[in-house]
Amino acid sequence: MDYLTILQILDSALRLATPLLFACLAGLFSERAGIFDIGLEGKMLIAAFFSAATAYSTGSVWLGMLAGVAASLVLSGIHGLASITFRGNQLISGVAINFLASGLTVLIGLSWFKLGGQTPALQGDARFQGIDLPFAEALSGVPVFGPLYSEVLSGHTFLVYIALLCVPLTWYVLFRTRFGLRLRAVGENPAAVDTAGISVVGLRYAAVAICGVLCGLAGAYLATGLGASFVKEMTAGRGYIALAALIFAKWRPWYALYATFLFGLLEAISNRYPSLDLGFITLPSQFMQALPYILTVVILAGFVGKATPPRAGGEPYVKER
Amino acid sequence: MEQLPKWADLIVVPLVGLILAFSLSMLMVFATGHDPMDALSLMVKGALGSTYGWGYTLYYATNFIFTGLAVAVAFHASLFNIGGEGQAAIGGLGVALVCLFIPWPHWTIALVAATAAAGLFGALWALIPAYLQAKRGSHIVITTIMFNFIAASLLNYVLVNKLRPKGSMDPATAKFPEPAHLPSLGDMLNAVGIPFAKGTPANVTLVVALVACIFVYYLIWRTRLGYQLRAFGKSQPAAVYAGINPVKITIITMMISGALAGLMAINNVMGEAERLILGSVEGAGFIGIAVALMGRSHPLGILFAALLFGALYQGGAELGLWTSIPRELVIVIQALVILFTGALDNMVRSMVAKVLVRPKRAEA
Amino acid sequence: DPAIIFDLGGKFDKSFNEAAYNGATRWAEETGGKFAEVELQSDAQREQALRRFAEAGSNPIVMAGFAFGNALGEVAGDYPDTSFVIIDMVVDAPNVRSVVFNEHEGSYLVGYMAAQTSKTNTVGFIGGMDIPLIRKFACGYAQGAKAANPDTKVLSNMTGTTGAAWNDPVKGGELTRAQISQGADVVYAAAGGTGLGVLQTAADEGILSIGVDSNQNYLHPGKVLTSMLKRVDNAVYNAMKDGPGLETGFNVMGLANEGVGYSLDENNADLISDDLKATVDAVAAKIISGDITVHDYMSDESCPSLTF
Amino acid sequence: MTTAPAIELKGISKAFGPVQANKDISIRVMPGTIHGIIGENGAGKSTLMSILYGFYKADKGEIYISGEKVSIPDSQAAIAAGIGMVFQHFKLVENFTVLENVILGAEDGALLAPSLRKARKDLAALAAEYELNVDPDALIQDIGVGMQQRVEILKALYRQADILILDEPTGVLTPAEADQLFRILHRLKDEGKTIILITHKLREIMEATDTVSVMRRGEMTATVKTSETSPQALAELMVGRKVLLRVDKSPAQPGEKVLEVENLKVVDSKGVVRIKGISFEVRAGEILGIAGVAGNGQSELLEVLGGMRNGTGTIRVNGQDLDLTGKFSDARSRRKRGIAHVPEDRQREGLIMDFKAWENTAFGYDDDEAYQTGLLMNNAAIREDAEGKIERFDVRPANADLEAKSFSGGNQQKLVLAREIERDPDLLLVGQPTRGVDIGAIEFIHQQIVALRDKGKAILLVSVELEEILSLSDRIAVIFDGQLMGERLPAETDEKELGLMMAGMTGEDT
Ligand SMILES: Nc1ncnc2c1ncn2[C@@H]1O[C@H](COP(=O)(O)OP(=O)(O)OP(=O)(O)O)[C@@H](O)[C@H]1O
Ligand SMILES: Nc1ncnc2c1ncn2[C@@H]1O[C@H](COP(=O)(O)OP(=O)(O)OP(=O)(O)O)[C@@H](O)[C@H]1O
Ligand SMILES: [Mg+2]
Ligand SMILES: [Mg+2]
Repeated sequence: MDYLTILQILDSALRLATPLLFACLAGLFSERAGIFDIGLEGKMLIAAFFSAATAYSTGSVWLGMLAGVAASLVLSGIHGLASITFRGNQLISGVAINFLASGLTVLIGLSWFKLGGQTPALQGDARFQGIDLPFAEALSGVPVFGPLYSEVLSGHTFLVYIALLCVPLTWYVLFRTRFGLRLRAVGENPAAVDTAGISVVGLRYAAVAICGVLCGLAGAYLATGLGASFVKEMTAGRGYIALAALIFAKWRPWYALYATFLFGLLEAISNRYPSLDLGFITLPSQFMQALPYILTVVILAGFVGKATPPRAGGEPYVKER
Repeated sequence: MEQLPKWADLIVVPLVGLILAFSLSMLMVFATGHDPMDALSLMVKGALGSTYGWGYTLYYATNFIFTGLAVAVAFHASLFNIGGEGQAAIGGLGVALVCLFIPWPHWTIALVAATAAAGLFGALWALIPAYLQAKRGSHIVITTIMFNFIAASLLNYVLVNKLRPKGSMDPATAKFPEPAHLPSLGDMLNAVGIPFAKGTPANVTLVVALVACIFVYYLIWRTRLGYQLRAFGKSQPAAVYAGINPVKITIITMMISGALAGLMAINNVMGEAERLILGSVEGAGFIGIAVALMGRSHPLGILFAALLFGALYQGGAELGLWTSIPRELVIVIQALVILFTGALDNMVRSMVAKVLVRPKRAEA
Repeated sequence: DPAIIFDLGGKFDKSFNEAAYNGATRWAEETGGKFAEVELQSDAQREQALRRFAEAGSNPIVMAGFAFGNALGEVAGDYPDTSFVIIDMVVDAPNVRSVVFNEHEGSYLVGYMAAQTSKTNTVGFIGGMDIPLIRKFACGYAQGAKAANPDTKVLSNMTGTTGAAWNDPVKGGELTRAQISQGADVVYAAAGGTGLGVLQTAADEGILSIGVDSNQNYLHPGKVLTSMLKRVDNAVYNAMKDGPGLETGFNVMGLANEGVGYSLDENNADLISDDLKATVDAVAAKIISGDITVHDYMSDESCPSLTF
Repeated sequence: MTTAPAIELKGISKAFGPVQANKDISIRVMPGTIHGIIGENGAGKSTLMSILYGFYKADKGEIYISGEKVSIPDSQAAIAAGIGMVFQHFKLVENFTVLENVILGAEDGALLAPSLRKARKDLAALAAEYELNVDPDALIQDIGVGMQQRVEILKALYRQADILILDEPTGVLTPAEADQLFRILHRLKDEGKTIILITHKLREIMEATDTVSVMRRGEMTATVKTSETSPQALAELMVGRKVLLRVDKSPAQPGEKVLEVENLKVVDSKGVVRIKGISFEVRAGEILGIAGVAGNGQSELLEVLGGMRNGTGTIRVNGQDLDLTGKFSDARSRRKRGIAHVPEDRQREGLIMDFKAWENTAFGYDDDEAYQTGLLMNNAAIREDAEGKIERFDVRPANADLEAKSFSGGNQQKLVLAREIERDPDLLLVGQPTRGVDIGAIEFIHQQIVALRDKGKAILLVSVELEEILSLSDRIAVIFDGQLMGERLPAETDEKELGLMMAGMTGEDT
């Protein structure tokens, strides 16, 4: 494997990791506040649809992105209503949201575009274009680092950089601001927050809303950044992988980056080597397809210790019965 | 929260939830330019209006009972088994191997063997995640998700490269030999003089599913193992205090859970398709989560929830056959049913309470 | 009235099922007739749909997909007065017409074109779910490419092992990039909705792509080299036109009877030189005449030019 | 009267569903005083205070602060009105630092850094002023309960509370810690702050308060000046009958050695040595009390003996070695060897809070022959057994179908005790048997333990309550830092000496 191949794989890994990273950070905000969310998948999906649909109709990818975020926020609202206001089961609510998104996107898509639930292909300003980072061209000659910069880091769409920026931002918000302190507290011990005179409900809604925004960006990236249209079920289980990455990352922002990048990397590698001839044995393609998942299990078993979720996670806050 | 009489909690609240879900869905039907009443009656009649409809409803319900029970058993021990999809798929592999390579004299014996194989394969597929959770603390949610993907790849390999009859396009095994075919519910009921539509996929596995419900009920509430796993699920420190081995209980619980998911394969693989096809689980593992949650992890609740989802599937199929309403509408209905009867049940409850409790107070 | 049953992928899968749907609508538009249709959600519904349509008097009943083979085998005998048409599978019954396509021949042609067009001597194939049918496409394609230029490197990827592999344009795009980074400058997608991502990425990255089943040239004019046509639409159209009591038996749709082929229209006219067209047509003629035999992956489940 | 009361509650009522927790309660607390509230478990004390703090909303009634009517819909309003509360179950975020817990909800500005800086300074000042030293950067989960309580008090002071409510503050404190708490409270009082103190301990009421109110079954039955009443009188007001304030027991008659511990060492999962080679024995018919400040190894000792944790060394029961590391080093095997265990934390370990009372009576003994019918458990037998236990141990309410969590702490403890004592074990391990339990229940629990001793059983008692150790034990050993500091006979020692030993001074030093 030469250097260029490695760079290409890293490049691909970064692209593949981006939607996972958005979703993972989304889940991080929600779960840090004590609201479990297995509805990441659904929120990404509906955002993908509305961003593509709006971008197509208006010709503006920015409006598309906003629409995607808004749609995802609506589902977040439902999740909040069910799990915060009405203290319902958060897992059930998440499952319902996944089904809802999966059905609604196609249903609405069919009646709007008559294309079998797909949106028409996006062109020009209706999709995100790659951004060349400054000096990418100039630096590409520099040994080792140059290609790394110009091949791997440069040339991605706007949202990739936003996702990367979200990592330090999330870290900062969570650990360096008042809001973050309260958010983490409400996921650990809502009674402490309540008796400190802060609204548990308000905080949790805020967290769920942030989760909605980030899922919205994840969906928008899938449909208008990586792809150029909505295709039904196009999230293809990425919400679940993001959830796995979140646990993997032990609910921490930087670890979330590493975990999602690892998933992206493993997928990129298995894309690159559809079947692997080891000389004495040829690993079949199905094995290579499963490799990212197998490696995840191996890493999890071998190197990652017990992950303790936020203590109040999954439980509605009930003070009087 | 308002106190409701038990009957209202058990019957009125879910019913109102269902009505809400269907009202919203029908609004959507109307919005897409179809007649909601037609659609509704088509669904209900299609699913429950004839023995033919029941034959399909019960078939789907059988699948969901197994996966629902699987999720529920793990839930009682505080383990979230999202791996039903993979366990059921691997259970199918067990059924296929047993049915294809061993000549059975009679379906009854084949059924017993297939049940054992399906359970064993499902249990083994749950074993590794269980072991990793118990010994290494690897989160069971991640590992079971991963094992779903791995199962899909394994099955793909087996069906595309190994078990597929030469020259067949279909990534599927050959048809099982005749003695390994299970009698359908129609055959069985007709034999005892009860008229029931033939040619529907519901089969003798339904009986196995009902037995599984009873088994799980006894397991959870009447056996020592059940006692221990519930105690473990409620409080791990307390379990240690009582001398319950966390590793052992995690592994046993997950294997039972996996076995139940695996048993689904006797219904869809042996009972219906009579061969193993790729992707035969068709999401039933995930529906099982909803079924278990809605059924409050109780076998009786699971039975009803599974019937509800089975009816939705069959009603949706009828809708697809006779109208141009897109099949995705059924998914939306499912979502709304889960939402209103499962997640927003407290909202429905307080609505019901407003109607039921207020007037009584006024009287008092 | 006739009826048509679509496979689990749904009638708008942008390739196979959609081609069938197009054939049916063309018939409906031309004749003003009506047809019943259903998209399946579950394997158990195959037999159900067949029986329900048969009982409701639909005739003929067309089904798109090899997966119907078993169900039809069970059902056909029970409705001797109904004609059935199954595509991509052979079912031996007096009232069944089985239509199969020589996808390997069509794929051979586009593979040949790909290799002729490639400047890097590297061409790619991206399949959807890893099933034998898709390997058949890949195998024909690789043979064509090697025939055009024995030095051609053929890259091949399958998207996945579950049904999600048909609907993952993002992964399709990423696979395309992976192939591009290995030098591919023409990629052939046989992957349903995933293929849209392949074609899109190819267009974005400035290489050529090849569509499948329907004519997909219009999706990215000037950037899709051609499409491997599999005239499922014609098969459906003909079946509906022939109506009840249609001629049953075994229909092979190959190059000879224009069941498969490649597309040439205003969108790709500039990409295909007269030379290339002449060469390819000559190859086609040789296949038809039997001078060239294209190995069918299904015949012995192996491929001389590609390993899976 | 010249000054307005700091707090005046008028006609407060509160119901939780069918339970009337507070019935038409009125109370006045004058500024600059310490006002005690006592009452049996479930009398409604915590509820009343939670209403004052805005945690619960009253169904009826009015609240006046310094003579002005206020409405307290939430804790924010209570804090604004100058009220601070230290809850019975602390409201701290376990994996936050002390500093973070203190500023939570009282931050200055959107960024944390300035708030933390200011709080660090203020905390240092408060610490100096009130002897409230805590490490501001320690995680709550790493510090003892005494420290955690200081954090709760600091939280209130940091918010400049004038009125401080403490709900059972000494339940988990050592005598020294409790003494210090009262010194602080007095200092706060001297500064003019008003303090409401809820406790089950009459001694504390007598020593610390100016006035005292008694609650019973949701009602306020009396409010008196402390100087004008006596412990006996208060106890009677509370329970509604005469109670015995001392344990009534005859001298021990020690028999054979039942438990022998030799050179026991315990290392925890983090590699910290918790028990550093201790040896002792307990004979039949005697109670050995282990005194010590929480966290000095007594929990680990009980856990090793109870089979919940591995150790090294030798432990013999009735002359036979126990397996300390291998296959039989688990709680079930211990029970088979005649060891019963009343754990320190009844809610976390001793009971499954979501199980019904009757299910809990089989907890740990679910393999008992009497509880089986073939493959199944004989639920009818377990229930019958449970009903008997509930009756004999006077668990209230006497309803075996209630979940454990719906019993008060005292009654939960009776459930555990009934289960373990009625097994007729050779050796009973008891940890903190009366933590947070009211006077009536304490009396009963002590009687049961003594009765078991009188049947000739060996009892190992671990408690942080010196009073309890002194009145219940036949011999007392003091544990400090994983080592035994020496043994005393109760008649020949006192709280002062034991207190010194608990702080690490050996018998010789004193
Ligand atoms: N959150 C709650 N929900 C329902 N009922 C409650 C709640 N809190 C208290 N109760 C009920 O109110 C009554 C009074 O409880 P409270 O906690 O005020 O008693 P207490 O006097 O503080 O008892 P203790 O001495 O045990 O602390 C209890 O009997 C209980 O039934
Ligand atoms: N959230 C709640 N829901 C229902 N009942 C409650 C709740 N919290 C407390 N109670 C009830 O309040 C009563 C006393 O509650 P509290 O928590 O003060 O008891 P406790 O401190 O454990 O008792 P003790 O003083 O005996 O240790 C109990 O009967 C308990 O069941
Ligand atoms: Mg209390
Ligand atoms: Mg209490």
